[in-house]
Amino acid sequence: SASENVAGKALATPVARKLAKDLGVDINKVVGSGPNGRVMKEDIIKASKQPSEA
Amino acid sequence: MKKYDIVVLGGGPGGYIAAIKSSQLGKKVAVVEKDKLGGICLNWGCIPTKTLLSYAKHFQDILRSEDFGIGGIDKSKVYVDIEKMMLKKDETVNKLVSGIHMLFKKNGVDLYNGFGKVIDDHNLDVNGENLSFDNLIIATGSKAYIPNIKGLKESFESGKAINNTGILGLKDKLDTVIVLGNNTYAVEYATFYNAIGTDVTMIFEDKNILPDYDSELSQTLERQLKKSGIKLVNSSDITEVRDDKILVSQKGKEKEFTADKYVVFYGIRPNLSGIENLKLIKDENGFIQTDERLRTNIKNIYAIGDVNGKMPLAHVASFEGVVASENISGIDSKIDYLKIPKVVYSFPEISSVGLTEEEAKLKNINYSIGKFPLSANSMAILKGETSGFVKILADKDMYGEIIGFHIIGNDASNMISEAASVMNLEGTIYDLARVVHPHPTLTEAIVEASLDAIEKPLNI
Amino acid sequence: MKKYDIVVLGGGPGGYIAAIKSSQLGKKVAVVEKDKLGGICLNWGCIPTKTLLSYAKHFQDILRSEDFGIGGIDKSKVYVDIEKMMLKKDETVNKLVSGIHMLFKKNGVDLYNGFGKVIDDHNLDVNGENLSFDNLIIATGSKAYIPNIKGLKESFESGKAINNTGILGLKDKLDTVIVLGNNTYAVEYATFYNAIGTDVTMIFEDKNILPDYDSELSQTLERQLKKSGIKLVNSSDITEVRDDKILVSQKGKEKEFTADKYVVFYGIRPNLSGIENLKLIKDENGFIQTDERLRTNIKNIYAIGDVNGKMPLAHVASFEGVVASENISGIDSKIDYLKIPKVVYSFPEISSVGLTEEEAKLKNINYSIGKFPLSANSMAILKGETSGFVKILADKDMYGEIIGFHIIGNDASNMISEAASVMNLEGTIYDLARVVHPHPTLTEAIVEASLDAIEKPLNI
Ligand SMILES: Cc1cc2nc3c(=O)[nH]c(=O)nc-3n(C[C@H](O)[C@H](O)[C@H](O)COP(=O)(O)OP(=O)(O)OC[C@H]3O[C@@H](n4cnc5c(N)ncnc54)[C@H](O)[C@@H]3O)c2cc1C
Ligand SMILES: Cc1cc2nc3c(=O)[nH]c(=O)nc-3n(C[C@H](O)[C@H](O)[C@H](O)COP(=O)(O)OP(=O)(O)OC[C@H]3O[C@@H](n4cnc5c(N)ncnc54)[C@H](O)[C@@H]3O)c2cc1C
Repeated sequence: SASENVAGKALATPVARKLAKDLGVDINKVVGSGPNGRVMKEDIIKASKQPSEA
Repeated sequence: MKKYDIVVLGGGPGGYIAAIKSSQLGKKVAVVEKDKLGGICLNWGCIPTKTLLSYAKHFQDILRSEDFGIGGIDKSKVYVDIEKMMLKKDETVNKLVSGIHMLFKKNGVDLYNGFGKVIDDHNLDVNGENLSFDNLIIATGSKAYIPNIKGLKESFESGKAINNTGILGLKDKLDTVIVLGNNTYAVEYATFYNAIGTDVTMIFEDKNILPDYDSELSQTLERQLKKSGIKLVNSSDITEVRDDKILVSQKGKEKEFTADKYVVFYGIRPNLSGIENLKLIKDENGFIQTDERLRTNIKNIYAIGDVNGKMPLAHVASFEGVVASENISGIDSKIDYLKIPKVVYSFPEISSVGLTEEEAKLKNINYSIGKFPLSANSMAILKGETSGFVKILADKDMYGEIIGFHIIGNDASNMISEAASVMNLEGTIYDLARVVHPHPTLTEAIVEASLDAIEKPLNI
Repeated sequence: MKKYDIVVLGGGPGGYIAAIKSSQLGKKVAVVEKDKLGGICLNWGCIPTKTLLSYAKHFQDILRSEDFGIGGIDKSKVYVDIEKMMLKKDETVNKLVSGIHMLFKKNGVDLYNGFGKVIDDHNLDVNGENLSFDNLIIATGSKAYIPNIKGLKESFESGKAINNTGILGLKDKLDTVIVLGNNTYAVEYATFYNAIGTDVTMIFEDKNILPDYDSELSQTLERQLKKSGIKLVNSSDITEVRDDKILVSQKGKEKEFTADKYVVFYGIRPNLSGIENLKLIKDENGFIQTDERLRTNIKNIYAIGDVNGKMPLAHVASFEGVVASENISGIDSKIDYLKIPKVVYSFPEISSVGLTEEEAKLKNINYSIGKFPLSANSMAILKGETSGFVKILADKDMYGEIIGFHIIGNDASNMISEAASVMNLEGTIYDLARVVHPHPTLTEAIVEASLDAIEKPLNI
């Protein structure tokens, strides 16, 4: 159910946003598992453990 | 001469919070207040009205105590003792006002009791003493607006017409009142008088009783007020106000109304006395122009609360006080009025944050609507207070972000905070639809309304 | 033989919602219910207790009506009419139960009234009829747990000991009751009886009255209950329950207590009759083991609500019903119990979501605490209900994410939904501290508590 990314602003929680910044994850490339595709904390943690696919 | 980092002119909910926050941020602060700390809100506004409404609600509940299986009350004997209510109300007010005095001591805020006259951009005079300041926060509040209706001024002078201050001085129950105006405080006082058994007629020019609210809520409230016995005379021009009667022209028909007192609420105008020397930019009604950081056109001067006319409410004044203090202290911060809730403490209550449906239409937003009636909510049913609904507007082009939230119903005042939090977190109806709410609570209606916006509610 | 996509066994808040949701998702669904739709919650649990508590609160408010400036009530004459209360309560229950029948019709859910006996993984028998199913949702709920205390069983048989079903059958006011147990329902019924004027003694083994809640809340509630006249006998072993008295050993001392009735709540055990043929994995108390998608060890069988023992509450059962239905329909969805609120409808109420401080300590979380007492909240003061506080726990190592939210106070039940929403959105105390809440409301205490966790509250 992940929505299209609107206007370059990912749908994410406040914690996910901060975590993405600190862990160097590009939040726009993360598929969110939350409601309507919202990127959650866990999604960022998972993404940070995976080798980045450019 | 005393020197301060910040002088705050006015000790209402805007000024007193600005002073405490500034002091917490390490500034040397003084508050100049000519009257009582707490301003209109604590002394003649929010707290008195909500106290009286809370008592009136109890009175109403007592009258239906049989519905709760409670016996032994002779309804014909139960009465409202206005004098006692006012004394109890005073106790509450005094407690809160003395609370602010304590907060000032605790936070090291200097209080000057007297009329503050601003001399120039860096000096103010109070009781003959000069206070110099780096920054000034104007928090002088507002006064009632009295429109140019024939006889209205005279009626105030004779004591026939009254508003919030006059009402609080009354010692007896009124048999009949006419309420002039259509806004929150007109509705709240109409609710109060009606609830304690006074015969109430509301007369106003517009069609809607609450033109600033979503029209569906305004209309629902109108039906409720009528049902509870209030007479509504809308779309009416008031031709003349006399002590013996009010002359009205409604759709070409001339009518007359009479009552013990006229309760008058026509909105507010800024309170500008004391700041005449400042070259501030104001709007056509005199409200001081401010930006989202509460800055005026003068670099070191801020204006918060009713005096800027943005959203004349106590919690707005207080938060503007926080924002102004932060900006003065070098913390960049802003206010977003579209995420601040407002409440009407009528029976049932109304609360709202963000856009009304009419506004969303005007802005051409591609919105979806979710609605759920309290008549299908268990807690509302078991309390026997089922009138009202939750209405949510979501922006379809922005993941379903919630852009408007409107509640009419018992306890709508407390329920709207959840909406405000969700909207500040840029939450969507999809998020809200997945939040498990405790059973049985009124707030379950919020989830159902969200589900309605997406697909289907479960319990209707 | 009838064939269904999904058969739901049990029509309580778990089962009936699972059925409606499944039907909304396009499935052919049947519910098998041996008794009344709505299960324990509507008929003998949530709704009856909350209705009675709401009536009892009104009774209490009537007794202090002088504080609201209301006269003409002879307190010595006001009384509670239990029979009438029960009739009024029945009206509410019947309305809600018939509401579910309507929802079933509207959503095309087939209802079988009878005992359901599961034959195997794909077949069930009800009233001699065979229903075959692709998926089964077990929602058979729970029954009261009666521990092995000498004489307790006999006391239930003689009618001296009662629980939620027995209480609802009473027609007269009791002069004295002993409440056995320390949990939500023990506290709620103690609150009810105390409020209507019954002499109440609570006897329990533990030290704390609500061991599942943050101990600060449990202790505050204990003080409140004592203040309102309830006798608390904690840390006590019950040696024997007799019809004439209860024998207790408290810290080595032998004591005796006597009362008109014993109200007994010792928690629950799963209701497993009808599903004996299934080889389900259960825990030591018999609760069916489920994962976060509500799947049991049998692929096409789900278990929701009290029968899985996870968090035996109506709103949990209902949401589990939604999650199970979604997973069956191919929508991947999960439940997170740490973000679901729970409520005790005592006077004052308690509500909570997430971790208690004790749990945060055990988990070695680097947390900060924010707290704010209702005695400094204007709405609490004007309503004369100032006992209680808001307590927030935030994870310092996770940007201040809120991990625990605890409220004790009037209307805590409605206030906790905001916390649940914020936590589901992974909001932080920094977010919450910037949300403007309407004045005057109880929810302002939430902002102040958040500020307390970060730096300093404004109004204390
Ligand atoms: C009947 C009524 C009910 C209301 N109910 C609510 C409600 O429930 N919730 C809500 O949010 N809002 C409510 N309001 C609105 C609320 O009262 C105002 O928005 C709020 O008081 C504005 O705060 P303020 O600090 O800007 O101004 P004020 O509260 O007006 O305070 C301004 C202060 O400045 C002082 N002052 C002014 N000029 C000078 C000077 N030159 N020298 C010294 N002192 C000066 C005044 O004496 C006053 O104390 C209500 C208003 C009314 C009339
Ligand atoms: C006094 C009390 C107060 C409570 N208050 C609250 C509250 O305020 N809020 C809250 O959230 N929770 C409350 N609860 C808990 C709540 O009632 C339960 O969590 C909820 O009812 C569980 O729902 P359920 O669907 O799992 O089971 P149940 O409600 O127990 O429903 C199970 C249904 O299955 C039927 N059934 C069982 N086996 C079969 C079979 N073999 N064939 C046919 N039918 C069968 C039963 O007849 C029953 O109707 C309260 C409980 C009690 C005792």
